[in-house]
Amino acid sequence: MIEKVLIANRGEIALRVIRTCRALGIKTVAVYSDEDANSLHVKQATESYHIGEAAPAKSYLNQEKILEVMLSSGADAIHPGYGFLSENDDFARLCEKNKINFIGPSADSMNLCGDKMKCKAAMLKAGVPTVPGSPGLVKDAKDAARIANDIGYPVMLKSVYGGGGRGIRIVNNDKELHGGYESVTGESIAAVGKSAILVEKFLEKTRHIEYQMARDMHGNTVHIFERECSIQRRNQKLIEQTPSPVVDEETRARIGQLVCNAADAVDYTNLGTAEFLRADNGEFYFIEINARLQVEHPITEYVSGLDLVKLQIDIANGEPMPFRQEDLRMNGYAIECRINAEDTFLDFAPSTGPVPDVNIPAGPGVRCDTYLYPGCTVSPFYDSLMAKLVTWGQTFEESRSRMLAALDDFYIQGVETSIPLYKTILGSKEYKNGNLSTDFLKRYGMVDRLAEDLKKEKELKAEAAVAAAMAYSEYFKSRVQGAGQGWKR
Amino acid sequence: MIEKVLIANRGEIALRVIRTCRALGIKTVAVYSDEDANSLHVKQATESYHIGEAAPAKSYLNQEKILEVMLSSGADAIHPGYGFLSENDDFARLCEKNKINFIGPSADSMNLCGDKMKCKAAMLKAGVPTVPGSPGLVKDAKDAARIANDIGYPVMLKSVYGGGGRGIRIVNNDKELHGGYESVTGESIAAVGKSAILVEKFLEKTRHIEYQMARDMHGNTVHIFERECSIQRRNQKLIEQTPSPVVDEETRARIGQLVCNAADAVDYTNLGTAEFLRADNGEFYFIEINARLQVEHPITEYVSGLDLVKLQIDIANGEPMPFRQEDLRMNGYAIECRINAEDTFLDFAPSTGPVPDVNIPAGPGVRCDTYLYPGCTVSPFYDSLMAKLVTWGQTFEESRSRMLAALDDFYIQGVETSIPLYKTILGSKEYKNGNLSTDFLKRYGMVDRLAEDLKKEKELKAEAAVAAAMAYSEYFKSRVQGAGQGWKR
Amino acid sequence: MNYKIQDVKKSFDGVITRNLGGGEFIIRINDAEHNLKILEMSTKGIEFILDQRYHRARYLENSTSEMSIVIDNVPVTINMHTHFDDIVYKNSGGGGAVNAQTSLKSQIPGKVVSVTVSEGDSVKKGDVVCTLESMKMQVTVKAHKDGTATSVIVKEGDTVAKGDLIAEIK
Amino acid sequence: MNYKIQDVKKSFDGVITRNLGGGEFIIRINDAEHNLKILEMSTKGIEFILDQRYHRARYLENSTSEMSIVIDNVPVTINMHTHFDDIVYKNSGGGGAVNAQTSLKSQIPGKVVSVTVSEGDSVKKGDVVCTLESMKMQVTVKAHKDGTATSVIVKEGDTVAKGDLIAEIK
Repeated sequence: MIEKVLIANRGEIALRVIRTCRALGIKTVAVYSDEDANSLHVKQATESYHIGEAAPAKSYLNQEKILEVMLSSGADAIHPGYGFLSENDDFARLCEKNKINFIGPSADSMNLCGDKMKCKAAMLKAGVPTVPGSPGLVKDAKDAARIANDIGYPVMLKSVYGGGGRGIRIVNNDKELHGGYESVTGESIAAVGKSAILVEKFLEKTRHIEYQMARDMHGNTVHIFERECSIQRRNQKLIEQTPSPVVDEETRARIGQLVCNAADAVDYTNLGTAEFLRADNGEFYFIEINARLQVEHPITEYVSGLDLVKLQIDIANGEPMPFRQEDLRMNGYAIECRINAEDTFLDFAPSTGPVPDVNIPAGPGVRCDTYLYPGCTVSPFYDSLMAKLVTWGQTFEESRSRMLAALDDFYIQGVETSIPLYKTILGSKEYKNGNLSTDFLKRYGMVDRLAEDLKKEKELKAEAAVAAAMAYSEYFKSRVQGAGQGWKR
Repeated sequence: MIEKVLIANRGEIALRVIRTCRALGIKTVAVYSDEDANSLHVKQATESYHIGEAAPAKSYLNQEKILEVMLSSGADAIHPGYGFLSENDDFARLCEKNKINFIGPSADSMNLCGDKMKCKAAMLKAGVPTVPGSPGLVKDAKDAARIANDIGYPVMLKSVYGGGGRGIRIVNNDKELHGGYESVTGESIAAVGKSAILVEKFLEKTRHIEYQMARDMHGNTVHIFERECSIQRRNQKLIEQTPSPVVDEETRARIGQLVCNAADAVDYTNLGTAEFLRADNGEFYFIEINARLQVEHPITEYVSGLDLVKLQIDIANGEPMPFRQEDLRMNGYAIECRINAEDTFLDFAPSTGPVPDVNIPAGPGVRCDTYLYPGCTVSPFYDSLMAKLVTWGQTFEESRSRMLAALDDFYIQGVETSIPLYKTILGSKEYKNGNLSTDFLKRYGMVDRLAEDLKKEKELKAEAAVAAAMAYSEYFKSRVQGAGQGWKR
Repeated sequence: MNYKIQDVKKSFDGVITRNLGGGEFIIRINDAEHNLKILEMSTKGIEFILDQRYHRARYLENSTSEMSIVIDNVPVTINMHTHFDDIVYKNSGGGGAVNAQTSLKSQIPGKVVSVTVSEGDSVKKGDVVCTLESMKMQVTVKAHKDGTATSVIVKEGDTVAKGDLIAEIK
Repeated sequence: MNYKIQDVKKSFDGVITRNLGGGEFIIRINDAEHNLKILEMSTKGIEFILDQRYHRARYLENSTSEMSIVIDNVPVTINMHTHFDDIVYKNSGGGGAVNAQTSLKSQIPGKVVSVTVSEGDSVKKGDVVCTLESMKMQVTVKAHKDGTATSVIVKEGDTVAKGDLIAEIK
């Protein structure tokens, strides 16, 4: 039985894991870099160990150091969160060697899932349809171009080591392919020190629909419904929802069965996600398995009533699945907005720095997983996800309107955020009608529409802005004159 | 259709109402006293109006002033929250006269519910059993004593204008009765300027079980399950949960039918609560109808999936009940802890003042309705409820363990709180086993057990306390020496 | 320095043995060494990691020999003395001085709604001295010892803060 | 004083007409009087109620004639001038000066992973000058105008803050 879990992560996901462990009476061990000494996960864990400098390679990716803390803290299990070492099969193997319960799939299964080529082959064998593309790795840009011409442009270049949308380029012709090939290679080497590239047909107006899957050590497999994650920028998810507006009961069950076959095919254990592209004609193509807990798992928790971190721990303890497929019922609708520190108008460039003040939304059907607190800092060393704002409703409309209200209520001082963009998206008729696709932002000119919305906002706030400016001058005048009274209640 | 709601209240309930209105696209008008200019409800409402001095009589109870704001702001409806004017039928009548949509029952129905005597008579007529006691008001202490001797001590003295546990005394003999009679009279006059007293048999080892009821303007009545609120101090609820461990499906439906009959009997409209005492032998006795939204409504929201404020607004708009009794299903278990600013060891005396820092719990199955933010102040002018911490779980055990974890996570700097007491209660085997009664605290010596728990806590924290003391001396030494370096990262 | 915590039997000898810089120290409590890493520090409070555990403390009142703090939500009173003090303290019969306290102070803020004791009245421990109203509740202030009310400070209608003097009982 | 807000057509004349004390003022904007009630105020920001609406603003940069603020999460640039300034401004052909700006500044913080332009190179608007890495992403800094890079300030491996100078393009 797991009694003490080391969480090899930071930010909101470290807090998320701590919360479930605390409720289960399981002790937690946090690790932190120089940059994170004042972070909430350090304060809320049972114990916290410093593991190195700010740069991930010197702390959160430092396998030896983390193993050392595992052993010295007496933790009996490790939760990798997402990102960092979560899908590193070398690390999973290191844990196995040291008899540490790694909360996730076996190193072998992870390796198979992570190797897009081998995984694709396994899927084809299991009867799970995949996207047309190179049968394996391409040798070089020339080889990639040959296949691209074979299956027809546009195609996607994907690093097999990528993940979460990094290490992917869409190219439309031979010229773009050569530049793209180099970028993907560069990003992959920068991220994991190596590179290997696949080519895949790029499908237009596709939806990203994924399934939560769970498989115990006794071979019991279930899917916990789908999530639609079509609202993306740079191939990274921004907004997710469940159920998908285009998945009916029949489709849910049919694709769900394929998902269970996929999990069986790679001998998966614990929780994972099977990602699909859904073409405009309704066909589903398997893309990959994310061999970890997903950022967007809370929407599944809302509609299933399950605590997915608890389920992970139960499975890691060797317990049989506590329910059967037919016991699961979807209850209501959930949406997640990833609140990123980024400037929409600077092509989503990161925005970092101190956050002197924050107001975090709450209320019925609202959940916000975040590392923010008044006085915290958004670090440039880690990714831009500051918070996950999740709402639930009995109807889609209720979850959507609650999200809009919660976005209004969310105040983050000091950094640019994706909140204004989400207000424009959630308020659009295209989103309301469920007219989603992975190119949603471009297709419907959302960034321009945001600019329009902000212009209107400026009109509305103009008089208040003038009042603020007037108060500022007057305040200084009064300070200079040594008066200053009457300025603070 | 309601388009702009004035909220004649403050604190967490004002925020609660604002949240639903915002999600529904309804404008909100906040009112505030001198004491509350910096409160969150002022900041989050569409518009906010100052209505007077800190003392409730000069602001939140000032009917004329609130009516004036209603008219000048153009609000078309009023939400009274709980407390203050929520059960004042004179105010409801004033609204009716001015064609303002009062979100609650009619003045007549409210008057009937508020008059414990008449209400009791109506219930007896409708076949709803009530507690034995005086058939009406008692004339004086002597009259009260006569009845008390008739039905047998212990008896309760209750002011008909009381509510929420104030204006109630339990007395065991003639001598206590005389002192108690004067206290109840005094408290009632202090609160509402008048007094009228009933005598009722005091039942031992009773549970407080209440039903959420809803009735539309077309006479459709439903109950939305029970809440058990047996954990009390001074007759005020501390911890509530649903379902009750002693209410099975058959009982739920049987008493639920009585509740619907009760609502019909007083021609109730909108949401209200029918309160019962459950004797140890399983008998239910009607006590009273609370003609308003209840503090503890969130636990019902969690298990029903309904937004009760939305339902209030729908009913006030004249819409028919959007569901039938048989459409309602209970999903899971919910618990609420009322986080009060009070010192358990000073007989629950209020604790007020600035709150420099707060950490508000969040996560799966956790909801916290609160007016707290870092830098706010807990005012001595209003009641001691700072926050409502609510947790949900698929099982009772899940909701309980989540509550314990969330209580651990809740940090309120600067005032004494009821959090430590709740940790002792939630962790006790009596609570875990559902062995509840309104004298739970005394019966199981919970305050002494808290003292024991705190002693153990002190042992655990001793070394850290010493370290903090050492750091303090050293810090001053270094400041005096003008060094001070190395003290802040 | 020697530290004694109310309700805790054990006493603690504490000394800072090394300043590692950057807010980090090695301290010794009784026979064990600990790593103390200070995250935030002011006269009002401290946040720190002791060995691998995070704590936050708020400093309330303190004199050279006594300190009230709230550590991780737990209120703690710490008595501090050098070993020399220790000897003096023991020899003066210290420790049982609470009953000698004459001042009756309000433990809550509130408005005085009635005063039941007059100057010169003799009172018994537990007798009601006055009644306060706060947060819509009436709370009584009771005599903390037997004696005579040599002075009654408050009168009806007064507003008192926490810690304000109500009466002197000798 | 006259106020002009970027992207807003209307311009605003603003004057404080009365100080009511306690942080309350009567102000006139164009022809309407408003009640301004200040809740909190510092050099960094303000919280206030204008008529019956709560707002909070953060003061970012400001000079005597221009001010950047974020009001209720909406970023706004305000140009301020007395009516006398107004005349001078118009007569000097002001308003189209942006293109004269030679400094290329970084709009994000990050680490310089490559520099593609050398001193003396001629560049076209949109050409990549250097690439920054921040939050695991690579972001390019592009020339804001056609011209010659008269100086390139950053080199590979440098860390730049938001607003730091990258190059001068003339």
